[in-house]
Order: sequence, then C-alpha cells, then structure tokens
Amino acid sequence: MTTTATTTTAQPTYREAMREAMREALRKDDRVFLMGEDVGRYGGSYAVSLGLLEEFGPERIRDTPLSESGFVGAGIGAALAGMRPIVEIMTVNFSLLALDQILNNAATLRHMSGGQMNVPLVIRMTTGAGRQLAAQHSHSLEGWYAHIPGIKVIAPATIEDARGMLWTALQDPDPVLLFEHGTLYNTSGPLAEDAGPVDIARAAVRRAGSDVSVITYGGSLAKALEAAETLAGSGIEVEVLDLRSLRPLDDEAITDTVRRTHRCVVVDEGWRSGSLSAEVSARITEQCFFDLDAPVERVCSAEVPMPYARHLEEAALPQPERIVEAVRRVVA
Amino acid sequence: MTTTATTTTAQPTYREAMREAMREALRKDDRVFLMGEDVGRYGGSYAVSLGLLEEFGPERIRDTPLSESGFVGAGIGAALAGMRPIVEIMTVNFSLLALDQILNNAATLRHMSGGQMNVPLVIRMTTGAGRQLAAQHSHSLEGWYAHIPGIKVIAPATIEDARGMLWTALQDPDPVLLFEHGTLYNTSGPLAEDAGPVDIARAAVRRAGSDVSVITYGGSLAKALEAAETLAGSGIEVEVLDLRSLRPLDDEAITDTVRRTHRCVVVDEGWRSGSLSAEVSARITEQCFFDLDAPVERVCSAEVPMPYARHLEEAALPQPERIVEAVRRVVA
Amino acid sequence: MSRRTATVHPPAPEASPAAKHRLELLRDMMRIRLFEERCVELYSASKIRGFLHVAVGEEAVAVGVMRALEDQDAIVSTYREHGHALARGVPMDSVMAEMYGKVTGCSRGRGGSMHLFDVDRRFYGGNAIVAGGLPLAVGLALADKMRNRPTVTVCFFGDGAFAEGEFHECCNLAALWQLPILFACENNLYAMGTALERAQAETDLALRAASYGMASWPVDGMDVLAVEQATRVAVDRIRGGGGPCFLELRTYRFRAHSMYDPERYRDKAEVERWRERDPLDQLSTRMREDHELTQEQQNALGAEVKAEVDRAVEAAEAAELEPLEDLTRFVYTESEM
Amino acid sequence: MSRRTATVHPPAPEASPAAKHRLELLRDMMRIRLFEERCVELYSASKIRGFLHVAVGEEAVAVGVMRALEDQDAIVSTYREHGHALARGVPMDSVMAEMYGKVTGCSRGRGGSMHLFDVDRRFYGGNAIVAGGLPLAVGLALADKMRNRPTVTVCFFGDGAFAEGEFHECCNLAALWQLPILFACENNLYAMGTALERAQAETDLALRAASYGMASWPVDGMDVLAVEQATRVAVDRIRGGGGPCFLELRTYRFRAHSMYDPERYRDKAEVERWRERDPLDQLSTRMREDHELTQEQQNALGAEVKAEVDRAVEAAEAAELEPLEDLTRFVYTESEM
Ligand SMILES: Cc1ncc(C[n+]2csc(CCOP(=O)(O)OP(=O)(O)O)c2C)c(N)n1
Ligand SMILES: Cc1ncc(C[n+]2csc(CCOP(=O)(O)OP(=O)(O)O)c2C)c(N)n1
Ligand SMILES: [Mg+2]
Ligand SMILES: [Mg+2]
Repeated sequence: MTTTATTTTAQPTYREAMREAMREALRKDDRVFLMGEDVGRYGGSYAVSLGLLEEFGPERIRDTPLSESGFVGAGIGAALAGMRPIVEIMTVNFSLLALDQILNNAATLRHMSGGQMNVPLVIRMTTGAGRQLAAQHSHSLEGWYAHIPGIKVIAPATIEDARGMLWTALQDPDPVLLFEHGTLYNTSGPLAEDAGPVDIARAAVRRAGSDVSVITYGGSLAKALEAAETLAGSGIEVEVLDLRSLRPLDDEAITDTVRRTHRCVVVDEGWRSGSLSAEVSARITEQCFFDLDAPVERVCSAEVPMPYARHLEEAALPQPERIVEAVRRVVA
Repeated sequence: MTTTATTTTAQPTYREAMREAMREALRKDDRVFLMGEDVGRYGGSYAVSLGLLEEFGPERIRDTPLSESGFVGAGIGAALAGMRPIVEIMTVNFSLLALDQILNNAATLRHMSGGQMNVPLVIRMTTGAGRQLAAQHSHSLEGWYAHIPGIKVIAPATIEDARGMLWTALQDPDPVLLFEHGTLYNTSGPLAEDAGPVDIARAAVRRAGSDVSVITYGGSLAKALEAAETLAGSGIEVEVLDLRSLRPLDDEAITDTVRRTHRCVVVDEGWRSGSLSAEVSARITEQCFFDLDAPVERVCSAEVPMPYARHLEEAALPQPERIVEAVRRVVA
Repeated sequence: MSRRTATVHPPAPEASPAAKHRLELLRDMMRIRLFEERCVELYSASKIRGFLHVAVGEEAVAVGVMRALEDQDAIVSTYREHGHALARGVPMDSVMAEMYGKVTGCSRGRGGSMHLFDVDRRFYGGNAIVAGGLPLAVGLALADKMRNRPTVTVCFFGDGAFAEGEFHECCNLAALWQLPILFACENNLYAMGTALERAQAETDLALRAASYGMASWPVDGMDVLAVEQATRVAVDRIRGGGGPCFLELRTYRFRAHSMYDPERYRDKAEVERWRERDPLDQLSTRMREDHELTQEQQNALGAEVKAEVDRAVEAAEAAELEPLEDLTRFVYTESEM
Repeated sequence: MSRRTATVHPPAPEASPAAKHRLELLRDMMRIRLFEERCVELYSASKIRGFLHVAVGEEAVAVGVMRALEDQDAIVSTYREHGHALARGVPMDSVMAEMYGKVTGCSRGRGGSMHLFDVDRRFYGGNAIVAGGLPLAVGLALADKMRNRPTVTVCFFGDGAFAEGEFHECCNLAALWQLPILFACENNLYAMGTALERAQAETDLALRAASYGMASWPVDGMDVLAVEQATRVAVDRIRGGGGPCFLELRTYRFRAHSMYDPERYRDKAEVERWRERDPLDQLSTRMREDHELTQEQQNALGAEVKAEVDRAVEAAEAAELEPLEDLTRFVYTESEM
C-alpha cells in the first residue's frame, strides 16, 4: 500500500482526501492534534497521515505505544481539557481493546455529569474486509457501534466525504467515530479544487431510481451502484441511498426513498444477525409498512469470521451479484 | 443483597437455582471450575457462588484479580486444554474490557484453525438495569453480543432455566455467554425436586394467546406477562414468547407465534437502535411479512445512558404500561 | 472560584497558623466522616439507592491530597469519592442532593453516589470502572502540557486497579511523555473481598510503579499531615516539569466495601487494629496534646459540621426531581440536536 | 507425534553429538530463512496475499526455543510465526499451502500467514492481536497445572506487547498463580515503525518483567546456542515448579515489518550492522572454524532445504481450494449444529 506525497489534485485518492482533511484541520485549529499508533514516523499503517509529521511535528502528530485503551481514553481526557483530538485506531478490531473507554466514558460522561461537559473527540479507524486479512483484521463493526447512545457514527464512502466529513465532525461537540473502509483508500475520483466541509447528518441519494431502493453505506456503496447499473440493463431502475451517518440515522431520507419505490434492499457488510441492516428494516416497518409492496430484504456478510482464502472471503461478503438477485426478488 | 446458604427447596430464588446448577456441575464433572472476581471468599458480588468455596476449595472456586481481559482469555485457554471453565464477569459493562478475548479469540479460534479446536467455555454475567446503578453498571448488552458468530448467547428468565441452562451450556463444545438479569436474583418460584438440565436452543411460549404476540426475554419477561394479564382484562389475549436463546434465534418459534396472531410487539431492554428487537422485527418481515396485519412494534429502553434517579430510570426502561400501549396500537 | 465553601471554624485567638491549618484539616475530615455516616443511615432508610461506597477511615487521604492542590489542578476519582468531592470544595448540599437523585445534585441526579461531577472545580468525576478514570487523567495532563498550563492532574484509584491493564498502559504513557500527573493510589489492602496478596504477585505497589521510571513512594495514609506533606513534594516536583509521580497512600476502609458486603473476607480484629489509627482521632488527640484544641472546641466543631449535614439533608429532601420530559437530555449537546 | 518432519542431513562420519546438534540447528534455521525468502517472492507474484510478516534475522529465537521444548509443551505465537511453526515441526507443505489459502493448509486456508495452527503439535496458533495470545497461554498453563501435567506453555510476543494492558494482566496472573509458563519476548527494537525508546518509558524489558517477581533475564537472540541454553534453564526451572520465567530475546528483523512497510523509521546503516550478526552466518562460520562443516556440506544442505521449499510450493500450487459450500463450516462445532 504505497502512496505519493499529497498535492491537492483533481483526482485524489480517498487516502489523499482524508489526509488533506486532516492537514486542513491541523492548520485551521491549533487545538487539533492526531494521536495513534505509527501515525508519525511510519506515516500511518495505511499511509493516511504520511507527511503530516514533517509539517506539524511530533507533538501534534503523536505516535503512541500499543495501548488502545490508554490512548483512546487520553483522547477523551484531552477533549475534556479543551483540545480537539483526532485519535486513529489502526483497525476496527483493535478498537475492542478501547471499548470500555468509548462506551463507559466517551458516550456517557456528558450524561452522567448532568450536562456539565462534552467530549469533542473524533476517532478514526479502518474497517471492513476484502483484503484477505482474515478473522482478526476484517470486521465491519461500524453498525454495531451505532447502537451506542452518546456517540455519532459516520462512514464516508466517497472522495468528497473523505475530504469533507472530518472537519464537520471536529466541529461537533460530541464524540464522533469515523469509519474508513480499507478497500476505499486507493480509490480515486474527481474533487473540486474548493472542496471542503460537508454535512454529516444526512443520507444522500447516489443514484435516482423509481423501482426499488437499495440502502447502504461505506464499502458497499460501490457494489450497490454496480448492481444498479446491471439492473438498469434489464430495465429495473434502482435508487441507491448512501446512509453516510449510521448514528443518528436519517429517517426522513429512508422513508422518502421507500415511499417512492415501495420496495427496498438493505446492503450491509456487517454479519447479518444484529447488523445495522436489521435496524433499517425495522424502522421501515415502523415508519412506512403500508407503503411496502414487498418485504424488505437484506444482503449482508455471511455469519462467519472472515476466512483468509480469497474465494471464501468473496463468498462471505455482499457482492453485486447477490445484490442483483435480492433486487430481482423484491421486484418480482 | 443478602442470601441464605442454599438448600434444594421447592421455592428457590433465581440466585439459589443458579448456585445449585453450579454445584451440580462442579460435582458431576471435575473439569468444571469457576473463576472470576470475588467468586470465592466474598461469595460472589451477587452472592450467587456463596458457599461453593467451602465445598470445592480455592482451586476450583478461583478468585481472580481485577483483570477481565486476562482471566476471560485464561478461561478460553483452559477450555482449549480440556477444562470446562465457568468464568463469571461481575457486570456486563466490565465485559467490555474482555471483548477482545471474546470476539477475537473465543468466537474465532475454531474457524481460524480450520476446525482443529473448539472452546467449551461458559461466561456468566449480570446484566440490565432497574437497581439505580446508573450509567456504568446498567447496560443490557446481551442482544449486542448476539451479533457475534462463533458464540452462543442465552438468557435464563425463569427459575427452571436458571437451574437448568448452565449444565446444557457446559455440554456445548462452543463458547456460551449466559446473562443473568440483576433484578431476577431475588425472585423465587416453584422448582421440581428433580429439576435438571433444560434445552438451550428453543424459545418457549410462556403464555398462550391468539390476538397478539409479545416476544421478549430475560428481565423483560415478567413485565410482558404482567402486561398480558392487564390486557386479558380488556379481552385481548396475548401470547408471550420467551426467546431464551438470543443466538441462535429460534426462527421457527418466532414465525409460529406470528402466524397464529398476525400481530407482534418485541420487548427488549437494550437501547432501541440496533437492539436485538430490530433483528427479530427484520426476520419477521423476511419470514412472514404477508401474515402480518399490522407493523411489528418495539418496546425498548430509551437511548440514554441509564440515569441514577429512580423516576428517570423507570421512565427509560420498558414497563408493563408501555407494553400495554404498544399492544393496543397493534391490535387497533 | 473557591475550593472551600463554608467559612473555617474560628480558632482560639492565640492559635498559630499551623494550628489553624490543622484545625481546618480536622474540620474537613469531620465533614467527610459525618456526611458518610449519615449516608449509611439514609441508605438503610432507602433515601439513597444504587451502590454506596463510603471511605470511612480513609479521610486523611482525601483531605491531605486536596489541601496540596491549586484551583487550576484537575482531579479524576473513583466510585468511592464523596470525600474527594467534599475536600475539593464541592458544596455538601449538591453532593447530598445527588445522593437523593435530585435535580439540584452536582450531576442533576443522573450520576448518583458513584458519579459526582463538578467541572467548575475541575473535579472530573467519580468513575465506576476500576482503573477507567486513569486514561482520562492522562489526557487531561497531556492537554495541559500541550497548552503549557502549570497544572497537575491527580488521579485517585485503589490497589485493585493495579491488576487492570488500563493502569499499566497509563503509567507507561505518563512516564514516557513526562506528563504532569499524580497517581494517587489508595491502598486499603482489599479490592472488595480480595486481599492484596491474593491479587498481586508483587504487593509492594510503590516499587512496581517505580518500574516505569517515575518517582514513587509509600505514605502513611492515616496521617493527614503526612499525606499533605508528601503530596506537596510530589506536586511541586510535577509542576516543576519533573514528570509524573506515584504515591502509595496506605490506608484502610473501616466499613464494608458497599452496602451489600457481609465482610466474610476479613476478621473483626484486623478492623479493630486499624480503627486504633483512626485519622480523625490521631489528629484531634495530637492537637489536644499540643493545646491547640479543647474538648469544648472539638464538640463545637462536631456540632457545626453536624448542622451542615442536617441542612444538606433538609435541602435534598426539599429539592425537586428532574422533570420526566427531560429524560433524554444530556446524551448529546443540545445546540447540536 | 514427531516434532521433526524430514530426516536430518547426514553429518560427516566423525561428527560428534554436539556437531550433529549444531548441524540440526543450522538446518532448522535455513529451513525458516529459505521458506520466508520464498514467501516474499510469492507475495510479489501475488500467490500469497493479506498481511505477510517475515522474521528474517530472528530465526535463532524460533529454533533455539523450540529445541528446548518437549512434545507435550504448548506454544502460543504471533502473526510473525512461520519460523515458530516450522521449528515446532509443522510440515512445511502444510504451512506453504496455508499461505496459498488451500484446503491442505495447516488451517485449511482459513487462517493464512497470521493464523497457522497445529493442535496435534500443541501449536495454538498465530494470533494477530498484539498481546492477544498471552491470556490464552495463561489459561493453557493454568489447565496443565490444575491437571498436574508436567508441561510448559511458551508464549511468544514482541517488544510492542509491553505497552498493552493485556500483557501486564497476564504477567501478574502467571506470577500470582505460579503457572508453568515461559514468556518469550522477541525484542527486535521496533513495533512496526515505533522504536522501543519511543514506546516504553523503561526500555529494560527484563527488568520490568522482574517487577512481577518472576525470574527474568536477557539473552542474545542472534546466537541460537545461547537461546537454546537459556530456554533449557528456564524450562527446567518452570517444569520443576519454579513458576513462570521471562526471557528477553534480543534480536532484529532484517526486513520490513510487513510487505507494505517502506521503512522510513530506521536507517540502512543500522540494519547493516545487525546483518553482520546474522544468526545463520554466525553459526555456520563457527562450525566451519571448528571443522564441523565444510563449504560443500553447507552447499549441499542449502540445496536440500531449497528442494524442500520447492516441493512445498509445488504441492501448494497443486492443492485444492476448500469448496464454497463449506464457507460457514467451523463457526460452531458441527455435531452441535
Ligand atoms: C473493571 C471493573 N471490574 C470490576 C468492578 C467491580 N468492583 C467495584 S469496586 C471493586 C474493588 C476495587 O478495589 P480497589 O481498586 O482496591 O478500590 P477500593 O474499593 O478498595 O477503594 C470491584 C471489583 C468494577 N467496578 N470495574
Ligand atoms: C492490539 C493491536 N494493535 C495494533 C496492531 C497492529 N500491529 C500489528 S504488528 C504491530 C507491531 C507489533 O510490534 P511487536 O510487538 O514488537 O512485534 P514485531 O512485529 O516487532 O515482531 C502492530 C502495531 C495489532 N495487530 N494489534
Ligand atoms: Mg482497595
Ligand atoms: Mg518488535
């Protein structure tokens, strides 16, 4: 996973867009600093922070020892003391070691104190499978985190969002978890020279369509769009909704698209049982049951720790073909 | 939370039934041992293991230091080496400190090794609110754990199940998480002298009814039954299904009851968004959408870290009144 | 911002500054003792619910440490923190109201006994996860250091926290980054029912902390003057840029771990031995020997403190509950919702 | 159950037992070196995917430690474990097949490079969570102790694991319960791109482990004979009921952390200095000086090992993939499903 030093470009990679977002935040606000394992000398395990150490120095681009609970909690404490920390956890699996701090402290301190304080912290982490990293490096737990009151959860799926969500998250007075799907870093796309902050509260229709809604986010967006292309070929017009914010969910956008199409497939890389897709399905039932012409379907990951072998990993994950089949079932 | 030494009784408390189950297991199988914080000298933070140290000694009733990740992982290792450990975590919140071991090891070792080993481990923990223990001691995360492939999750809600589920869980070759709702320990009820192991795979209809199904588990069962009584007064016959096993879910029992009543309310003490109730609702949509006469409703906890003040805690939790209202809506 | 709320009991005219000071220390310890003894009664009367952990016997630690701090310093505490809060100057009324779950409580009744907060006094709360407050303290100290603020963050925790990984991660981070943090370990020899020697392979806690390369030493936690003195030395060193310090404050809890604890794990004789070293008695006896305190003065002081506790209870009884419609407030910052 | 798979290269007739032994050690190290060098090529050829962490330069640790173990002993390893697996006797074919993700792999292709398992040899696997294998080792040792089995559990981990709380919890549990466990710390001075002194407040790792009250000492990890000797001393002590031991095995990784690492954090000169202490060269040179090995024998040995690697690659290339319909197998034990 090599990379070149960033230049603002018309076709940046997702990695470069994230890096540019961090650089902008570090320049604009001296309370912002980045802390995590190998974010400095190494340049970031996925090279997202490459070059930032040279520009901002070791105090603000702070390498930490392997102490996930310690440095995530330190980020919470620094936020309480007026800083605006960006804490990077290399991979979502390692965040389990910091879950006590995230759930018992970051998410609860404001409430437990009766509103005396707030925790303006952003935690970034890599999520998802697709790189044959096997069962301890491939979880997709962002939807699981979305269960926790007191935090917000966002998942940039596009270059614009990679560039624009971080700053908005840093303005948020409460803790925001930002999930970067590992397969997106090398993707690239056009980005306006003046691209900047974007809202992080609303879902976005990435493709308009009238026959069926496919609701997804993060690493699955591209797969949904690919499936939509295929289906367009056989005359099925799919509307693709990118949730963007997993907590809170944009109920209005969800019900709008379902009311338009009356049919829905939710695509989520999480393990099927108890995944975010279940919450989306349940809400559709609660909010627009009588608009549905067919039961909501879900395309999720197989309920198996991610296998290493490529053919097994591919079979375990949502794929365009499986999305196409699900859509054909709901429009049948 | 005081208690008397156990005697097999016709009216044991939930606590005594759990203790009797542990005693039986320790007597029957010398590979079984209990390990956790204060399970020995102290008698267990909720007095569940009271008296076991005297009968089985400090090797098999093993007090541990405050090292949740260390001793839960040690339980996994001991299981790999042929033992049948029962690991007690005082309260579900503290299990977050051991989540790395539970998710990255207990749930994945069998798969990562291509089936070479299995982890016959039982982890018991207290869950739930209702005792004014506030935001760091009142979580209800059993439904959240049910998202994880590789483990099983059970929630005894009755005296029979408190007495009978443990042994069956210990016979299971894979890791089983057993959740004891804190408000149940002092409840008591009749228990047959010869009561013993029960199955842990199937849900159970706790009350038959034809008008609407209320699906719940654990600490909410009593509330659901109370609501059912109230509703019976106004001629609404509620069928109450106790899930018992949260992973895997008993799809057959769920669809059976919904096909009978065509209306359903799911009651779950977890925070509403992303709770197990969402999964149950989504499955009902997938498996018997066309049998439904009304959208599935959910009665869950408010999305707030649990407040200390009694009136606020009561308002945050599912209560019989709220269940009654929800049922009236779906039968309307 | 004032750390003390009520005025100090007027000492006899001839009292020296040192005598005045000791009288204040005695008074602060009495406030904690009488407040907590009352809480135990109120618990039995079901006025207070949830978990209640009192620190009766450990008052010298709270008072001695707080006395050595400045207003700008930060504190992170545990679930056994009534004394820390009172000694820091959190008004007794607001602490008692919190025990009652009233909206006038220092956490609006949402936290209860284990979650007392007062951000104006940089009291960052009771934390009910053993060792869970330590990472917060590391972060507070990191921020203050990055901002070149001359502040010290004190983190209280018990001997039991030594077994938790979070504690070790924090010792390393604080020592590696030379953060202005004081690790205040309240070693009362038990973690619930587990005696130190059954929880720690090496029971010399000060020695183990030293293995992280920080200044670390044990202190008689039953002697408030010794605690204050040791804390001053540590805080001066930390403020001077010397990096973190660790104090093993050797103390003992006279009462049960919580209201649910039948104390099967220790014998009465041991408790009695420690009661002979009651920090309040030790100080008052010494003051009387030094003719700094008469029995009359002591009685008057007790009456005064009792009256303060009475007022706090009355106020808590009379206070309002937070309206139900506010249930979901304070989960997110409102301007944003 | 045999820990060695292929037969040992026949030494010259006059070879002494000691000479034979050194030849076996050399051979074991060469098997690891050539296997891993081939893996790097295969990764570039996209035959192997995922993360690949090789231990080139650290072979003396794997070989020296394994040589001192018995069949009944247990091993828990890390994601940098090809050498541990091969030295333990996991057949090279099954390890290479695992790298290919084939069903003939030691984990049926489900684990890959970071998750090699061979329960018949009590090789409890590669673990890709830093320090995540330590609690498992504590549990294995606890069970063996409870069952009075004369076994030792060895847990490998790197210098980076010292910062993780899990490591400290495990040191305390092992020392407190006097468990038969050997902590084998591979100190290669870096955790990914983070140098030891930028991660640890106290860089003397053996000293820190000693603070848990266990026997602990540093060893030259580039000298296979020194590693074997130290491990024998430690294992004898542990088997004798002496409780856990800690070995700081001082070594160095010659190659990048993984295939994605551009090595910006250390300079070539440092790597070169360590390469001069290549454990294979050191041993072979010494053996030639002692007239235990001729250049011809060494070449023949190299050719033999290369042939073994070639066969492993051919077998892996030819092997089957697990059928897709088996995707969800091995999540739960089948008899139960
Ligand atoms: C992580 C965690 N594990 C367990 C508990 C339950 N618990 C509450 S207090 C306590 C004992 C702590 O002992 P110590 O740290 O010595 O503090 P003390 O109570 O003696 O003041 C335990 C085990 C908890 N609150 N948090
Ligand atoms: C808990 C956790 N945090 C971070 C990582 C990412 N990571 C993988 S290897 C590594 C460095 C570990 O260094 P060390 O323990 O010294 O072992 P070495 O790689 O040097 O053999 C890191 C940070 C991980 N796998 N697990
Ligand atoms: Mg203690
Ligand atoms: Mg290393």
